[in-house]
This record gives sequence, structure tokens and C-alpha cells, in this order.
Amino acid sequence: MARTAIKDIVINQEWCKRCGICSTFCPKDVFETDAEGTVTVAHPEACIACELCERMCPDLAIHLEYEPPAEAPA
Amino acid sequence: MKSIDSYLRTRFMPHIWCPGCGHGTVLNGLIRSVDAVGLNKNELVMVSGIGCSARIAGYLDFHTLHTLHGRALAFATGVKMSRPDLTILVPMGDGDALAIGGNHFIHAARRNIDITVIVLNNRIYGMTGGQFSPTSGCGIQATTAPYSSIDQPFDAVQLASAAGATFVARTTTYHVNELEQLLTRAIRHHGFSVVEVLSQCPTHFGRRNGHQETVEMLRHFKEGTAKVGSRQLAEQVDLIPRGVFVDEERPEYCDQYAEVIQRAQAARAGGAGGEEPQ
Amino acid sequence: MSASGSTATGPRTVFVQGNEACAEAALYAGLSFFAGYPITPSSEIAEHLSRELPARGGRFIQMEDEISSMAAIIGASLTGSKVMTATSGPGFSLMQEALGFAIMAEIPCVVVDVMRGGPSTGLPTQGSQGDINQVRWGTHGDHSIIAITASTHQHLFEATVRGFNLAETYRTPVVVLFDEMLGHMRERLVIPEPGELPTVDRLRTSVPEGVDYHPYLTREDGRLPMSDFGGVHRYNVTGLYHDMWGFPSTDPAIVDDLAHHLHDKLELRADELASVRTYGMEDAEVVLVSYGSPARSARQVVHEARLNGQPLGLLELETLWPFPAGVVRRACRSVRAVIVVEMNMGQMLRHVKAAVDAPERVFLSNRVDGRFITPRDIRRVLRIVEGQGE
Amino acid sequence: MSWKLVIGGVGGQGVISAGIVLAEAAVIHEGRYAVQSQSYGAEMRGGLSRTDVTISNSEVIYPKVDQAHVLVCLHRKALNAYTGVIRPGGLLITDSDEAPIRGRVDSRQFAIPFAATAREVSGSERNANICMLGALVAITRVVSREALTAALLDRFGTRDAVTAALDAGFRLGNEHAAAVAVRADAHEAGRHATSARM
Repeated sequence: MARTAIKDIVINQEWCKRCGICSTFCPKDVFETDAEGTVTVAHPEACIACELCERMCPDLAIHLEYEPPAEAPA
Repeated sequence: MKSIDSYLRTRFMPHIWCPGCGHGTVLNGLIRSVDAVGLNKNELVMVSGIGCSARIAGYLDFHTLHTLHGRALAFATGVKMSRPDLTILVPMGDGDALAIGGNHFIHAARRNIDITVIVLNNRIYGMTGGQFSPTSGCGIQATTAPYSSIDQPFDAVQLASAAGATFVARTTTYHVNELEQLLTRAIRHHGFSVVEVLSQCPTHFGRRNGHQETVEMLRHFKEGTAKVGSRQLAEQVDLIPRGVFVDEERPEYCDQYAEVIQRAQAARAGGAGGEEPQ
Repeated sequence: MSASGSTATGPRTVFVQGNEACAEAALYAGLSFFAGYPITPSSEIAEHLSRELPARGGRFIQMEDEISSMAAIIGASLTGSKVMTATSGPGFSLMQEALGFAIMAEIPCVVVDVMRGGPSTGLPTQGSQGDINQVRWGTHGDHSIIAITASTHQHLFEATVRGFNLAETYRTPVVVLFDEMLGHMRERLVIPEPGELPTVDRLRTSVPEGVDYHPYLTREDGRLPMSDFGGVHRYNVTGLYHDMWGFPSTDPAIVDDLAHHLHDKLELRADELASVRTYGMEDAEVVLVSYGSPARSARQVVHEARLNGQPLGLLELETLWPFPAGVVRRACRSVRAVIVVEMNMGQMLRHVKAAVDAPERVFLSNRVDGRFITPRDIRRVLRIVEGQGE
Repeated sequence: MSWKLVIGGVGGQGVISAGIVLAEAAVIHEGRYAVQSQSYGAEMRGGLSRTDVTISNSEVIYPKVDQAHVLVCLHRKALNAYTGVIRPGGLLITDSDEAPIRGRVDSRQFAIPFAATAREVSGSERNANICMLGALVAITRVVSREALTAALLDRFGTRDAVTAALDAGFRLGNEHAAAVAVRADAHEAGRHATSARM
């Protein structure tokens, strides 16, 4: 079954420890990091939903939210 | 999948591990594999020892037993023997599994008791401040090896295989999809399963041994390892092999004990099953 | 094991070793899981249970050492099993860390220590009572523990059943102590009918699924209802200081509360937990205080002295820890002298001296050469104490 | 009635199992009290082996035997080691071939060829301990012949060799005891216990 579209990429800043793994290994440079190491989602439209950031995050602080699946045709 | 949070005791988050520590990634992958197997949380018991790795247990909303350094498998054996229907997960550090707990590790493997062990190998004692471990290897700087370590390392995969584990695999915190897949297979495997996960300790291992950054250590996992059976591995013998090393069926300990019970009861009833032992 | 009148339910007279009596008592009390490692002079307990447990649907495992044996019974206890391990001094030394875990995490379990001569490998096939203080203080940190003993197979049977009951009642490890002499000698034992001796089942929580369960919240009567691993309440168990949910805490208020709880739940009940047997104590002028198999030699001395009209009594301790200081003090209040009879260098002597009003009138009759203490050994000390020379 | 017995030999002679069977006969088949204990070296064979048995109509308090009514020795090593345990006037029963009595022991003595007889009637010296038990019971009546037989059957099942060794033991014991009836009565045993200068 094909993935539904990405709705949002949520970063839990309370849990994030700013290790930089997500921004370094993201194949599409979705993230941006400021001088303090705080990561933000700068280019969500570039995301290909590979989930690497979500799965590699040692702080379990990134979550990809998907659009609900389209209703099946009647 | 169900949300990650539904498996966590979120009130203890953020966790205690250092920024960039690979153990969180293992926790992440483990939750995904538990979800993939489709287990009910009431059927899951996690037993851990002491060390950074052992803290995984506290964050998971399972039945959790945080025990003594090196002894997790012995506690877990008691749980499993009493309730063979439960799924037992045992995260262990390299020191926990292979130094102080080495004897329990090989004997649990020998029995082929249905327990899944995850060896979080960061090649250092992190919680106590960076002493060398049985997987550090020669030439490593540690707080107890100021002139560099002269100790030969254990290979957890070889040790587990030789001791009789019936599922043995290795991956890293870089290879997160493989991590989930291997943990899923390990949990499903009926017998003693060991998954060694090379995990980074930027604080105590990396800093003293030429890796300034977490991401550098992860790149090292990417470049320094290769899949079992790959051409790359055949050509570059110094690469660390990843993948499944052992996957075989052998009688599981609790199943065999169920037969012991049957034999004992048959003997007591005087029926078929033979004579009372002398 | 030979038996007469063996029916499925009635009392059975058997002729067995003390080790077998202890194992049978454990089964009577509801033992369903045993883990152990062979060591003289306790191995017959493991051998007996390796045969009997599976026949009754229970489980036996021979572990790789005593450390793992102690750990395994704790794990099994958490699933709701009544559990036991058995060992001797060297193995008991190895169990100390996990014993401390069971104390801290309040896990019901029974540990049998069949004492042999020590320290170290010592005298593997000969008896001693050298582990008395190790039982009390072997594991590190402030704590309390229950230790019980007996001097005959019938009493050992009752003591072992009681050990399980105390473990379940107080959520604590209980050490059943006896020595090689009692462990290996054979004598008559009448195994009571089921129900004849009381057995205490684990108190389980009545909190329903979905309602917050506190594994470490003490009820008004001091008991802590448990929930089995694999059940509907998921909680944490740790050897760290912990809150009422079992999660680690360094909060001084929580640490202080738990430290006092672990100590007080047994020490403040020392009188209630005290079990003693008395022989000729009603008008005794000189009292022998003894425990375990040497109490039989002491009892023989009292028996013979009474035939000769001498006012000698025996106070036999069956609860060793918490030390029944109140009982000892009251029993020895108005006597001329107290002689502690034990097979060590005076491990109980100092506690008896600390308990009584006149410690200068407390003497020791002991033996530490591996030989069983004889009535003659005791009479020799008795004569000296009475000023009659050797 | 309280009997204190010591049986000695070397490992492998079945000394300890003989003590157990004797005590079991009293407890299980006569409803009496008995205590059996043993001492042996770490090596299970070749070394000295000893079992102490007390049989009584009331509870046995002190479990060891310091002054034996009866000492049985199946090997000369045991004879050398244990003769001191016999109380004055007690019985000494030995295997006449394996443990010949030399020198003076203050006791009534019975030297009987247990091993040789066992070999002859049952085909194996291993049954010498059973032959000895038969003789011991014939001489002392410490337990009844029926109780001993029942206890042996419990342990070994019905085997011709066992029965043959036992019967030969009874016969030899009766022959040796014919001259003097030897009984330890309760009154005497009690007097010994209380008046002994120890």
C-alpha cells in the first residue's frame, strides 16, 4: 500500500537534545539548524517520507504525521 | 503503527542519555519492532541489568525489571521458566553482557531459552565514566587504559553463536531499517536470540578516540560495516559484518521442560512414560 | 524416601534426611519454582525437588552458579510463583547481592543455607553454624531480614512452611538456616495433611485493570498487595530506591521513608516474629540458649539434669533474625547463669549478652572443629560455670 | 528401649545404606523412633565410612552415638578406628575375614564371615551388608526380623540374592547368639545414660 501524503513533521523540542543526526542524514535537507543547534523544519515540501530522521532520532523527538487515507470509492 | 508514545512512559522523557547517544535509537527501533510483531504490552517483560543500556527498561510501558549488573539474563530465566507464554526482552550493555554477565550469557544461549537479547555495544563503560570494556579492543583510550588498552576484544556474535544461540545478528544504530527488521525477527524467533547493535557513545568513547562528533561515529558505522554475504565484505576483510549469522531451529528450553513435566507426571501416574528415576 | 501409610492426603510417616524434610515442607507450603546450584551439604534439596517439582507441575532449574540461582527465583517470584533456592556458605556468599535486591524490591522468596565449616571452602562435609552473622549482614547497606532454624526434622518442616508464610506476608526474603548435621541425618518425619499447617498465599491487589496500581504503597496492616508480571498492571521493579510505583527516586523524603519501612517492617515486629521452644524453663536457675542441631545436645543435657533434679533449662531459638532480644531478656531475667551453645566462635553469644540484664553471667559452650557438639562438651562448661571445675 | 549402634567399614561396603535400612525398619515398619547419621570423607570410595543409628521407643534427642551398645565393623580400618566407641559390656560384631579382632576389647564379640557367606549364597560380596543386618537382628532383636525384611524389600525389591543373603545372616546370627542371649533392656540403657561419668 502506498504511503499517504505527509501532513506534518513534528519536532518535540522538549525531548530533542540537539545532536544533529536528523539534519545531517536527511537526504533532502528538510531541516535547518541554528547556532544553538535547535532544529526546525525548513523545507517540508522536500520530504520524501523516508522516515530516516524519525527512526534515527535517539531522542524519539521527531514524528512524521500523514494525511488520513482517502476514502475508498463507493 | 500505534504511536511511539503509546509504548513509552512519557513522564520520564526526555531520557537520561547524553545527546547523540545511540541507545535512544535502539529504543526507537525496538518499539517499532514490538509494534510490528503485534504484541500486547501485558505480554511483554523487559529485564535489564545495570548501565546506560539498562535504563531502556524504565522508559517502556511493559512489565519492567531493572536488576543487577550482569545478571539480567538470570532474572529473565526465572521469569520465562515460570511464565513461558510471556515475551522476554533483555537489553544489555557490552560490559553487562560480556564481562560481569558473560557466564549467564553463554549459559542462557546454551539452554536456548526463548529470550531476546539486545547487546547495545558502545565499547565502553559509559555510566561509570569511560572505562574500557570487553569489546573496546587493543589500542583504545579509556579512563582505565590511559596508556591505551592491551585487552583483546570479544566478538559478541561469535561468542553467542559458539554458545548455542539459535538466532544471532548484528547491526548498527546507523542502519535503522535493518535494526527494526532484525529485532522483529529476533523477537519472533522461538529460542535464544541475540542482536548486537553497535551503538555510539560520543561522550566517553568518541571523545577519547578521535571522533569529535556523533555523526562522525555514525558515518563510521556506515563505512566500516558491510552485509554478510556482500561482495564488499568479501573484498574488504577489515569491515565488520552485519546481518544474520545464525538462524536455526533447535528445541527450546521451556518446551523441553514441559516434556520433563509430562514425563514426571506419567511416571508418577505409573502410566506410559517409564519408570520413576532412581 | 520410604513411607508408611502413604495415601494421597493423610499424614505420612517418612524416614528422611533433613534436606529432604526441608524440600518436602517447601512443597507443602506451595513451592512451584526452584533454582539452584549443587553444593555440599545442601544438594539433596535440589535433587529431591528436581524429581518432585515437575511431577507436581512445578519447575526446577539448575543454574550456572548461585548468583544466577538467586536471581532466577526473584524473577520467578514476580510472576506469582512461590520460590526457593538452597545452598551452603560459599554459595550463600555469592547470593548476597541478589539477596539485597530481593530485600530492596520486596520480593517474597526463601533461601536455604545448610551451613558447613568456613570461612572459604572450609569443611565441606562437616557442620558448623558460622553463617549466623552473614545471614544478618551479608548484603550491603542497612536492611533487615528474617532467618529461622530448627533442630529436628519435624520442627524444620514446620519452620520451612513458616518461612514461606513469612516471606509472603512481609514480602521479604526468608533464610532457613540449618547445618550439615541436620541436613544429612535421617529421622522420622510425619508430613502433615494438607491444611493441617497454615499456609499463606500471596496477597494480590484488588485494583482493577485501568486503575493506577501502586506496588509499593503499604496498606494499613503493613502488607503490600502484589500484581503478577504478565498481569494487567505494568510497573517497574528496581534495586534502586524507588517511589510507590517502583520508579527510581533520589528524593530524600522517599529514600528516608523506604529505608525506614524496610527496617521497621521486621525489626519492630521482632517479638511477634520470635519463635522459641523451651525445655525445663519454668524453674531453671541456669539456662542454656541454643539453636539448630546443637540444641539437641543441649536438650539432652537438660533431660539428664532434670532426671537428677538439677534446675537446668533450655531456651531454643527458632527465629534468629530479627533477634528475639525481648524474649531472651525475659527468659534469662532471674537466672544464675546463661550458657550459649553454638557451633561457632560465639556469633549468637554477643547478641544474648546484649539482650540480658547481666551480660557478665553469659558463657559460651562451643565447638569449631567440625565435630558435632556433645552433651559432654556442654556439661564441661556447665561445671566450670557452677564452680565445680572440669 | 533405646539402642545405639555404630556400623563402620570402608566406602563401597554399603555401610551407610545398612544403617538407613535398619533405622527405616524401626520407623516405618515398627512405628518407633530412629536417627541415622553418617560421616565420610569427600572421596566416596576407599575411605572410612561410618553410620550412627539410634533406635528408640521415644523421640531421640541427641542424634550421635558416643557410647554404642553395638559396634559392627566390616573392615579392619574401621575396627582400628572405632573400637573406642563401644560402651563397656557392649557388642562387637565383625566380619571374621575382613576385620579379625586382635587384642582385647571390653565387649562380647561375634566374628562372622559376612563377605564370604554373601559370596557363597548370593554370588556377590556386595550383599555382605545385608547378611550382616540379618545377623545383627538375629543377635540383638534391635528390630524384628519382619520389619527388617520389609525395609529391605522397600529398598531393593524382591530379589533372590537379597533374600538369600538376609536368610544366611539370620541363620549365622542365631547360631552365634545361641550360646548367650543378649538383650539391651530399657532400664539398663537408661541407667547407663544417667550414671555414666562423662
